[in-house]
Amino acid sequence: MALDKNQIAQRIAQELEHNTYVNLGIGIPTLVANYIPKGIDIEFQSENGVLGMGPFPFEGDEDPDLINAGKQTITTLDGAALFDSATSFAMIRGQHVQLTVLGAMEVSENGDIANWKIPGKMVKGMGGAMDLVASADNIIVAMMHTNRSGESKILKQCTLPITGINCVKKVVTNLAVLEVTEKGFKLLERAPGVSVDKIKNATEAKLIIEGEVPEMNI
Amino acid sequence: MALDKNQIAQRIAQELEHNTYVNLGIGIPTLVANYIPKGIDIEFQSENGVLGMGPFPFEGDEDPDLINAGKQTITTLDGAALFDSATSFAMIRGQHVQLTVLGAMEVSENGDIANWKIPGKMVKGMGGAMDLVASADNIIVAMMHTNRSGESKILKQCTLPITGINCVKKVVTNLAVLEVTEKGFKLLERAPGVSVDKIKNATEAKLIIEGEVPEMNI
Amino acid sequence: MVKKIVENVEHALKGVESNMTFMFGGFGLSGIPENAIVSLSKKEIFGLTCISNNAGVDDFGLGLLLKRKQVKKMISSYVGENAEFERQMLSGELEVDLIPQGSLAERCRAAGAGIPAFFTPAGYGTEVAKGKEVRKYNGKPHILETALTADFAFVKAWKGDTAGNLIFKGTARNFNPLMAMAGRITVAEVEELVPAGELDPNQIHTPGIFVQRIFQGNKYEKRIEQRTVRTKK
Amino acid sequence: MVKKIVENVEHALKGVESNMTFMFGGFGLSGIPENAIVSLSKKEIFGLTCISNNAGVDDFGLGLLLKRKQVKKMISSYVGENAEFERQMLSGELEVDLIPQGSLAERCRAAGAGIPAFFTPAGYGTEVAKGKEVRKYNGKPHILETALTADFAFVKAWKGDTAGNLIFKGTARNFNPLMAMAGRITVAEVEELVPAGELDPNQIHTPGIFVQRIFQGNKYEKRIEQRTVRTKK
Repeated sequence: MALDKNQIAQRIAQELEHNTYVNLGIGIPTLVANYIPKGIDIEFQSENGVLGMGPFPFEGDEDPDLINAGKQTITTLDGAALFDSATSFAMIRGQHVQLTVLGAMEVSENGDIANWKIPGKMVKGMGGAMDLVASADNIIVAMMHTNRSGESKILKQCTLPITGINCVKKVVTNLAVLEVTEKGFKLLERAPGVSVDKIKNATEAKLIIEGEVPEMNI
Repeated sequence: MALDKNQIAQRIAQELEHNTYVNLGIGIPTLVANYIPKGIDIEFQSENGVLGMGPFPFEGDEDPDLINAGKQTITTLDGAALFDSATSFAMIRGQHVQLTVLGAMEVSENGDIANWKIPGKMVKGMGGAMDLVASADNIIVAMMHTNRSGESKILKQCTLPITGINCVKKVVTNLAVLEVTEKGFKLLERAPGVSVDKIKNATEAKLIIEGEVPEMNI
Repeated sequence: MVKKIVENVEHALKGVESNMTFMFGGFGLSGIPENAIVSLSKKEIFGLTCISNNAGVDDFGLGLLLKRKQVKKMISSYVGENAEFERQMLSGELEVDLIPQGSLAERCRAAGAGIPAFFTPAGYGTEVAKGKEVRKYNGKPHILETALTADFAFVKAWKGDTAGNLIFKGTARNFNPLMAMAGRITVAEVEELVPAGELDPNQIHTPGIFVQRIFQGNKYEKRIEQRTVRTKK
Repeated sequence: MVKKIVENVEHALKGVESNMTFMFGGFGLSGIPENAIVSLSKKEIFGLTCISNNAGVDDFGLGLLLKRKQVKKMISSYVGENAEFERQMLSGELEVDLIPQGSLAERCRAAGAGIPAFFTPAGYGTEVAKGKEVRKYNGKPHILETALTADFAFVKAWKGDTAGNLIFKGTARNFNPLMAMAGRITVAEVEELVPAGELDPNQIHTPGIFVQRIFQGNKYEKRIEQRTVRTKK
């Protein structure tokens, strides 16, 4: 069974390391916050200027002066700090944020990512994505393995305008966990009940497969 | 009569413009704060991180956490703000501080200033002086016209290692007020009772003298 | 003390003209200078270049200037939620320069700090890097970005004093302090204006030196774009 | 929450070694990390490169490290009031790199902000510019300065919390927030350490992400270099 969005988030949450700062992008990445493993202390950074982001507010407690990068109303936790956009991107560019999780339209086998622009369509802009992918030591992409037409988003080379080069370290999709290695995508895990062949068929890029590929633990 | 240090400061205070921010260097420049003309609103910036600096504290009120760039204990006035050194020099470099008054060992006729280093002697460092002289739109030098050996400090060319080039706009000494023009030093005013000849004799650089040179109004 | 207080938004806007470059603080609709924007949208000024992280929505924020076609060019990082913006952009009426959000913030700060240019890794290898100098530091390629200035910067704070000192609230701080630094004339509007001396000098976010004019806004709508809540257990 | 609290200064200094580069916050003797300095001055570590605006006085601040000849090189803007420093410098025992104060501050911030280099007008035409690239912006020559990093940054704040958030007091802030950003390991000592949640998130000067270890100092002498007062009328 392919994973749903919540399960992708759940699998990514297993990558979280104790005592680290994490920036979650819009969409599936946001859901990762719901699955932090026990004993793992994490602080979430949002690039519009908050560290120590908490859950959504209770109804009636929404504050227009307290939002995340997706413009959603949020809360802060004990130990939170607020700051301006230059300081926020100083944290990101200066590699103080250890992990960035974000969505993508395409990822290529050398770790390029395309997630901001489709030529001919309305372009909304890159927001903070270009700063994030150019900076973080560890970048995990959360996305569906194929697009709505069934075409692979895991490619030899990106076809869309790219957001950053050589930056993605891991990709977690509804079908598989892939690591970006010097030789290309290595298939680390498959979704429960999804065969290696099914993943191969859904992948344009070459997959490196070593021995038995275990199922994800979801 | 040549001016004393307080009178030099008093003359410089006449240059202060309403509603401006001013950085005063160590020594004679510090004394300028005692002679702000009536009706002129000024805020003093100190590069170690304060805007709206007030007078020295009353005895017993000294706070080791509140000093100026000369490491003297100070106070703050209503409307003051405190900030870090990068923000402080952002104000300076970004030309938000309109006037800098500082001392010098030598000034040359193209507006170069030397005030930080004497070869062979212990060098204390430039502190903020290089940032200040490279940045401010208006720089006034406060100093004695000659050094202790009676040699002119108003020169065709600086002999000491310079702090900044083409930056000084005006020099106020114990003998004269000089403007740095494209053609060199123009003698604007002389100290009360001090003759033009006396100033000429004390000046190595060529002086531009147009018509009658008025006495300072001290 | 240098006094920055002006009577109202009209006095604060003195000198705005067609074809000028304006900066607007805010992220989405949070922390935008609502009163300045509404007043600007009623003036006969056109051909504006607007630097702002976002472009408002159709009937609020910079959407008001876009609707009256006062804007010639937008410099932003994300311009999502605005149908009229999309129409003008796709039809070619509106020039749009999209730049990475971190570079936008740093370029504003740089202008205010007298730093004309700096190297950043953001955008290397992408179309953002076109025509820009590339240099490697610590083995990693960086591109050279330049400072962004504006004739006017419009910012919004929570509290301010008559000396121009500003305190922001929550994430409504965002680009406001950086644009305050960058504006040749910075106009700050605040929810609450107090006499100098009432704010703790240790808690000022933007020192008054960066602000040329300050006024208390008439009212603040403070719209929420994505109201998200959880239910009480 | 990411916890930063360590038991005491000894735990905070874990990993310091000879030949490392250290940064020290403070301006003159104001805002210096007194406890870290005293502990470092008792360790058998030598050949240090110290980045600090000033060099302390003979028997306090960095003077303690200088006296034991632990310092190989000082990177500072002003190193006035220290006789032993002067002796070592003139005899050639001590390397000294003097850089403009604003460039020092900005170079620390740049390191912390992932900006490897920037242009500044400070020092153009002087010996500080030797060997540095010059470029004109707006008709004015600027020189290229690079980021300054350190193995450890030692900073001192007024209040801090267990998440590493810092609040400074008065002009004791100075270089501390910038060096906190620049240190690979930043050690913050505070006069008062409180549980996370007690400080207002809106009033944090240095967010905890820039701090790796925090402890409450045993005592603070807080010497005044130039006690200046006026007499009551």
